[in-house]
Amino acid sequence: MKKMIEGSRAVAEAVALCRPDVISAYPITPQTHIVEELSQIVADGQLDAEYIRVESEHSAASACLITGVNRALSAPLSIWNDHQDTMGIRDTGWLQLYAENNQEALDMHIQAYKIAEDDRVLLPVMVCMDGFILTHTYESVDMPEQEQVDAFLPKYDPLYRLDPEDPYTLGAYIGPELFHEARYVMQQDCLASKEVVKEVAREFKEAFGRWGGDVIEAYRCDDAETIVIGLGSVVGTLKDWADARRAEGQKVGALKLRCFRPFPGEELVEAVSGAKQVVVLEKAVGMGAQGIVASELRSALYGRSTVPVSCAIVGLGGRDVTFNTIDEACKRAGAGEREFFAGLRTEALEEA
Amino acid sequence: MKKMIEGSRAVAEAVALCRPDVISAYPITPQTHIVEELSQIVADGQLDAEYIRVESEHSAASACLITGVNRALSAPLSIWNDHQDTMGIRDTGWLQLYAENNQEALDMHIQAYKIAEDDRVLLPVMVCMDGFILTHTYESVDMPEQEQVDAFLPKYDPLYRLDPEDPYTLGAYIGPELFHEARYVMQQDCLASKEVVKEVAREFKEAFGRWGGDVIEAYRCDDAETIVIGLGSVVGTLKDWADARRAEGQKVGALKLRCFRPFPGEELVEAVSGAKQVVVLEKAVGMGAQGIVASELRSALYGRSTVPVSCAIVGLGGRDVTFNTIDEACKRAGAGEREFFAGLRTEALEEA
Amino acid sequence: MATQPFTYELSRGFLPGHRACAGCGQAAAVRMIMEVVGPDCVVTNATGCLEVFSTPYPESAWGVPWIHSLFENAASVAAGIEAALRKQGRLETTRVLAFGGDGATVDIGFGALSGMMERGHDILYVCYDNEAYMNTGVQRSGSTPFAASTTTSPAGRASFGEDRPKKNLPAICAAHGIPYVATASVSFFADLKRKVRKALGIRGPKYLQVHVPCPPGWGYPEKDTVEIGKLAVECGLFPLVEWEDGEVTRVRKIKKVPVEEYLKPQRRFRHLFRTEEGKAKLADIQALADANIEKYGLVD
Amino acid sequence: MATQPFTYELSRGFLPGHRACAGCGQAAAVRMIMEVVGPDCVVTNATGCLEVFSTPYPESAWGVPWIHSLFENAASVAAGIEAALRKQGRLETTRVLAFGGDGATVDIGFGALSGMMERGHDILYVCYDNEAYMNTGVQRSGSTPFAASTTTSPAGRASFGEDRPKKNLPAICAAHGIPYVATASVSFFADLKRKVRKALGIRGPKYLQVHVPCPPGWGYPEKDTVEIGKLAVECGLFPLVEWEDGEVTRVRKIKKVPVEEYLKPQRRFRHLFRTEEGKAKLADIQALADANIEKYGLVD
Amino acid sequence: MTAAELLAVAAFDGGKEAQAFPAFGVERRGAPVMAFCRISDQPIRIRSQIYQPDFVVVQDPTLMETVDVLAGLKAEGTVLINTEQKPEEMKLDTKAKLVTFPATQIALEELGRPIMNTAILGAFAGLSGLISFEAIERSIGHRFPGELGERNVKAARRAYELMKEQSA
Amino acid sequence: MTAAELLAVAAFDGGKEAQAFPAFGVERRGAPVMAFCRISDQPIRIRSQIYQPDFVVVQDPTLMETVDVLAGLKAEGTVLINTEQKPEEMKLDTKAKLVTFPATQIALEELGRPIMNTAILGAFAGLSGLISFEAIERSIGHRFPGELGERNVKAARRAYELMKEQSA
Amino acid sequence: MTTSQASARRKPPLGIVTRPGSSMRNKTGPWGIQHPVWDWDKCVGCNTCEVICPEGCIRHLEKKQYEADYEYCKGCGMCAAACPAKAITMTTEHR
Amino acid sequence: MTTSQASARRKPPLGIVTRPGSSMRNKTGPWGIQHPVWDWDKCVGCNTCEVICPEGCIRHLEKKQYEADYEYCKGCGMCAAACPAKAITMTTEHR
Ligand SMILES: Cc1ncc(C[n+]2csc(CCOP(=O)(O)OP(=O)(O)O)c2C)c(N)n1
Ligand SMILES: Cc1ncc(C[n+]2csc(CCOP(=O)(O)OP(=O)(O)O)c2C)c(N)n1
Ligand code: SF4
Ligand code: SF4
Ligand code: SF4
Ligand code: SF4
Ligand code: SF4
Ligand code: SF4
Ligand SMILES: [Mg+2]
Ligand SMILES: [Mg+2]
Repeated sequence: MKKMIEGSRAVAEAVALCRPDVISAYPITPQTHIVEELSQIVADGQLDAEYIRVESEHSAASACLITGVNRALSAPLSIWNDHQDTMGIRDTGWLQLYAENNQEALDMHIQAYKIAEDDRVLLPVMVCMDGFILTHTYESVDMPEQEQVDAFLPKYDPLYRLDPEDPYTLGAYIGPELFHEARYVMQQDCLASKEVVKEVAREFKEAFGRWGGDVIEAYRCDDAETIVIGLGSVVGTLKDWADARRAEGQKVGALKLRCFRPFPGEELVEAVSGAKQVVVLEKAVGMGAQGIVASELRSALYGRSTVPVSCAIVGLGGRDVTFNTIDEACKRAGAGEREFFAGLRTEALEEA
Repeated sequence: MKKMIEGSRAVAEAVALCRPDVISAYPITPQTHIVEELSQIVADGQLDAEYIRVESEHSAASACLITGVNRALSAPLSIWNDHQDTMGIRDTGWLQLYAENNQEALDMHIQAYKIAEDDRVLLPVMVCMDGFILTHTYESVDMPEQEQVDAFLPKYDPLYRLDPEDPYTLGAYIGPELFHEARYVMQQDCLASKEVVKEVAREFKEAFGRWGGDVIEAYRCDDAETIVIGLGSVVGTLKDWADARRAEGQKVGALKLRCFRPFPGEELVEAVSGAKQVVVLEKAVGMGAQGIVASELRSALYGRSTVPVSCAIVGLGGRDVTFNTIDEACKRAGAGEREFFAGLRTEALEEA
Repeated sequence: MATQPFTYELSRGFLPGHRACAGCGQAAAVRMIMEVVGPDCVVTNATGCLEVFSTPYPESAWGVPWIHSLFENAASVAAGIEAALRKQGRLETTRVLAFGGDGATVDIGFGALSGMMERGHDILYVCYDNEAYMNTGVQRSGSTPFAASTTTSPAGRASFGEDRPKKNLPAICAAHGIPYVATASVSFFADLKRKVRKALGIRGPKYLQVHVPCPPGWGYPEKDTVEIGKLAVECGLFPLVEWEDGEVTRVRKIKKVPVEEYLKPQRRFRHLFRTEEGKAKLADIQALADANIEKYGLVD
Repeated sequence: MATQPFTYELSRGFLPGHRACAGCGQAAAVRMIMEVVGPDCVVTNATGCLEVFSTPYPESAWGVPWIHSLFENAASVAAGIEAALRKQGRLETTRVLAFGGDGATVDIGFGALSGMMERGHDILYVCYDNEAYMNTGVQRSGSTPFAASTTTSPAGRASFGEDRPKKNLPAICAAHGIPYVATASVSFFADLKRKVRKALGIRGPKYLQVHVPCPPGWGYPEKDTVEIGKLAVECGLFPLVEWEDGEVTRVRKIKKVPVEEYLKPQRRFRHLFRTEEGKAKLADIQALADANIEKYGLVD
Repeated sequence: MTAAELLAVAAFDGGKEAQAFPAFGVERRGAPVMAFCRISDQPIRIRSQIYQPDFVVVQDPTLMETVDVLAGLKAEGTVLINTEQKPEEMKLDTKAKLVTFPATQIALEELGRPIMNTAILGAFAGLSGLISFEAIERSIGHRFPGELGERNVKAARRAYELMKEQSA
Repeated sequence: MTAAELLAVAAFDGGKEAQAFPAFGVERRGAPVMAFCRISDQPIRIRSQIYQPDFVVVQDPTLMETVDVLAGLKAEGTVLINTEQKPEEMKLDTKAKLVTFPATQIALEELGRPIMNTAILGAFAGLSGLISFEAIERSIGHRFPGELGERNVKAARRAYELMKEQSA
Repeated sequence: MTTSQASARRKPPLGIVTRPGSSMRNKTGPWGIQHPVWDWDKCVGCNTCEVICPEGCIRHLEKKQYEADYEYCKGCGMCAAACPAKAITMTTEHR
Repeated sequence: MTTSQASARRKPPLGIVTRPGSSMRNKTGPWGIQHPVWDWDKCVGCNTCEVICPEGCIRHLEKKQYEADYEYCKGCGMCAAACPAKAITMTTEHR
């Protein structure tokens, strides 16, 4: 059913549709609305779940699925959106999906349960959803029916559980004789989960009729000379921008990196190799280093393509990303700048 | 004075020579010996410092210099060495130096104080020292005299302090109107600190006569066809390996990445561009992604060089890195493998 | 009426222009405390309303050295500063204070606070207790009172609000055996100031929990902050107690007004007055107040 | 003597082949506890000796479902499991236990434990107290006794060892008002087992702190574990006490042996017997024991 | 924000796509707050703030001393100000259409409290013709159940009719 | 580990470079422990474990049932075993030189406790000729001050002389 | 070191270090709808209003004479509500 | 689900999941130098030895008859030290 609701509420309802048994919650702006909505859903008796209000997020972070509502990291303290938080944990073995809009955030949660619970994966999944920009925005979403979700997500039957009838030991510690191998296996699983992400996206399309790409989504990229890559909510703006600039005769395309972990290197190489310029819009900084996504992309392209790749850091700590920002990024990339911040308030820098 | 002592003790004595006022300590294997030695030094009245035995490392981690004794991260639990821990915080704005041996670990601590306290830097520095491999090894080090250290490190006069006479507010929070700019400035500072790292290395050489490279150190790389890059203690083995293979007529070189943050992209491009093959030995995994150091290197080389770069993941969770491991890495790199684990116990994988 | 322009010295510690809501009990309490403390101090502050309303870059309401690091570690940061001042021989005169909200203190930062108390640092830790996470939008904390509706313990068809009693952190701190623990209220300001003065005269860890009503979070008109705070004390739900070395040494006697008088004006308790179940909870709340009255001897 | 081969059922909970040091008090205590608990339980375990000696991959000494996640969060993991079992309607029969060392419990994990108690989960938390971080090599914890020499509070020319008294975590837990708190000792095993049984019969959070001597960490011959544990209790330094709903309800009376008898056989206190300053500290330690005796009425 | 949200709901109810979001600025009480609303016949993808609005609503005219509320307003746009003054009295330098109405007064009279969201909503509907009053009514009813809703609808209707008159 | 450490200190004292480190394996008590020592005239850079030792010292011969202590030992190498048995009785299949000596017995007699580090050190010095006994003496004295040191030196000397005889 | 010395070295890193009392540039007076006015004749000099004002913007002129700084007064009305002598009235005259 | 069902799906990820009681493959008997032997005539059947053994490797055969499993006994001597009847002696005979 289509309705006009706040992004946080949409996600909370989607999570409720997935019938979790236990919800552990700790507020942190801007994710707060989601746990608040969930607690209201439970308080109203609409979901029968144990809702634990833990004493710190250190205690909350033991779930197999988390909504990573993206926000900037200190210092300085900021509660507004960028991707520094989730980018900072990109090595950990969590799968990371970035939502373009509230509909996708909602759909991704349902998909994420299916991915994480797949025997082939057994890795946690994080749905990254831009704080404020998505969570606090009212827009229309198509909310699935409970029966549809139930059919898509049969009751979870974990491979290993803490069951007195079958008492496994979980989380042993391991010496140098096997650790290297254990990480190798985990890396293989993580890389292989890309296929599961794609598969679940296809199944979701069949069941619900919606499609936002599997690991990437190319928009007007086919004959594009400049391809601009983004993650999360900026992609909506990017698509409109591409339409606008195409209308002016510029051959540009937008590329959504929907799944950042595992990193879809092959797919990206294929998608951008034909272009003349690639611009990656990044909402995080690798301090003292190159752009995080851009360097992974260049690395994937290395020896396979020579299309120039520039990294434009944009939208940190809630800085709005506008058509101007994107134009600036493309212009500077075209002039050969590899790594730069776009959308800087230069006058503020001079003052300081 | 040269003496034969354990790595941890060497570092503890070096820290004591830097006359810290406050030491906050929390044990975690394999870093423990250092804080133990320091507490003994204080208990014996050899250093007049406040030694705080905090209740958790969350409370300990507020220093401007930390010794990152590298150890593997869960899961599975392992206390042995690799670089997953420090690599995982590479975006945060800490400078990272990796020590090849105990002498260098000791020297780096002294340098690190000078770097961190430089007005141009004002960023925290982390000396990364391989757990067990260095910390638990007895070898000879040349311990500087107190007067030498005092001369090298004049009493710290911080730019901003918490002083009732001059009451600044530190750690304000910041809105979208300036956050982007604040991060930009921090990134500029972080990138610029590379020069300070070099400068301090030179000054150290003048004062103490020792040199381990500034941001990188190339060993027998001049005419090398294959250059193998490593960080930390593996570099010692690499150098011996290079000598051995050179003796057999192979044109190989070893390259130490002494400073990983800021990332010395230009220096690396220059150092490896002439080779026919680059192999990066990495002790960390970017789960679901490419090698962490290798992808940054490829990104730096992108569009500037075409030398093939392979990433060999080695030595996770304390797995020994031997000449065999390095030979395997070079062989597979030569055969065109880009990303792989070397030194795997394949028989163990089959069993599992 | 041509008067002199107003002047504000930094030495007040806490200056106007901060962005607290009008009628904020917390802002009033901090002002009172800083007046007693004076300029020779260093303040650490956990994340929460106080930090946010007093230090939005590039503004700071603080006239004394002030540092914020995280939501959870005000006590640890204070401990580091205390150690540095001790090493510098300045601890005799310079006081170290830590401020944290109830969420920062009772929940996420309690490990750090407990460690600080255990190690015996010479710090006055002040918890301003507005009984929920206000800065993030009124979520429950361990200090939220029984049956209060918050955004994470909302009243609803299957819920009467918070289902756990308020965590008694002062008693828990007292059980650490530290030299001084006290509760205070912004509405009893002479008492509050006396306690701050007393705490500053004692070496070692001191813990002060100040009850600070919050108009938007509790749902009452902003002018009534003082009145609401008084009722909390006078009904027995927030007893004013002092502990020294783990033992209760002084309590403030109360009038024993019925808890309804305190609860009724507040939106967070509104649901209790609307259903039969709610009324039963009112009796439970009265029982909690009675238990305090009994335990601490609040009524002669 | 041709006897039947030994057999070990998983339902014992804790099986041989673990890698604890010979004479480990902790291993003995866990065995005793698991025997009372029986097979229908889920165990969470903080990092520490117990976790390391019982689960080096691919070996596990546990016969019941067991999970480890971090050093600091055994209580939180247990809380999640308890909530899941509650949702599944299995909490009536299946017991949830959390094990943590003194470091895990008294220091780094206390925030999580405090939160778990505050929320009222139906969990038995067992702290095995060997009075230091043993797994990492005998560093001090908040539970390390006054004047003990550890690797981070070493005796030395400018130090007589640990300079803070042992943190009284049982009393702090009791101040949370939870239904049951007790101290026990591996050396008083009938008493220990009774307390476990009692705790299992109570719904809500229970906290049990078991004193477990550690031969290498304390420095005494491994055969003497039981004897050393007895002396700790009998001298008054580790009183055996039970609290219900925050009030002391039972204590074990002691013989009141002089503290020297307990301290002398242990290397960690050796320095006290060597200098005049040390001897003064012995008097301080006796005063700590006397304070316990007084406070809990350990002697008739 | 509530006005923007109600507007989006009403627009959606009237068959349009809509998007409403607050300005992600410092949001402590007392500080000026901005909120945005886009209404379109097409799905809305763009996420940036609105720099060239068709319509600006000023809830607190005292802000106009410190904030340039007209920045970017299209020449053919409209600015609606809550004030008892006449447009002429406002002395604004703009080509855009200037409309004033006493939202605070309406709110105080109908709701007894100075909460102007629904009056503003009604005014916007009357002025712009973009949404029907029925949609407004439903969106208010959804958000404020019972008697409170009715009073809010009344406030909205007064404003709606006032604007209809003015623009007629 | 203590033996390897003392050995490194003694070698360094005797003007050589040395490196000593434990095997980074599971290190709970009771489990077998390995330690390594490299001695050289040059600075030592390599960090891997030693797979082809010149010299193997077996402190607890019961381990030989489960661990292949001779793996990698060079053909011209030496293995020194703490046992009261004769080399011939050990039935080991190796080309290397096999030496046995009763370290436990010496330790029990000299120190009253089965701590064999210093005896082993003495034996190694006597057998290998790589380090002088004076260096050993100083390294022991440094590590164990006072009477305990003296007794350890005595244990080392007994082992040293025993080996000198044997290799003479 | 004094502020000026520090700035001779390097400016505070953007966003991290703030000068004391700089909040005073933020005039919160306009937040209020109503502001307090005093009837000094009624005042009994208990000092309550000055102590409890969350803004700290009430000052004591002389015996039983108090006044607010309308540049900062947010108009919360706490002073008026708490005055035992009902000497304070909230009005819109300082809006 | 039982162990066998689980393994029909996927093997435990290496290094994470361990089977219960698998420590028993680790025979800790050789750790000890001395091991206990019982003099059943002296035993008073107090059961102390069985309860306190950290390995849990002492069993009760019948009235006042106890014995240790030397495959696991680490020879700590706690049983012998704690026996009130001095019925247990530590010897090297089971080394
Ligand atoms: C580590 C961390 N977790 C969560 C948050 C989000 N957060 C900021 S303030 C706050 C609540 C503060 O509550 P309290 O301490 O009671 O202070 P108050 O706002 O009520 O004054 C929370 C949850 C954060 N800043 N940091
Ligand atoms: C987060 C974290 N910090 C530190 C450590 C290192 N560490 C492992 S066990 C341990 C000490 C455990 O002490 P305690 O809880 O007393 O248990 P014990 O070993 O004494 O049985 C420490 C510090 C860790 N594993 N994880
Ligand atoms: S929300 Fe409450 S505590 Fe926070 S500033 Fe406003 S009144 Fe004060
Ligand atoms: S160190 Fe102590 S607690 Fe740890 S296993 Fe050994 S005896 Fe047990
Ligand atoms: S109305 Fe409030 S802010 Fe204004 S003077 Fe009175 S107490 Fe202070
Ligand atoms: S509160 Fe009233 S009586 Fe007291 S000083 Fe202020 S104006 Fe005077
Ligand atoms: S010696 Fe120790 S391990 Fe062996 S049976 Fe006795 S108590 Fe158990
Ligand atoms: S401890 Fe001694 S007396 Fe008691 S059961 Fe064992 S052998 Fe018998
Ligand atoms: Mg609060
Ligand atoms: Mg311990």
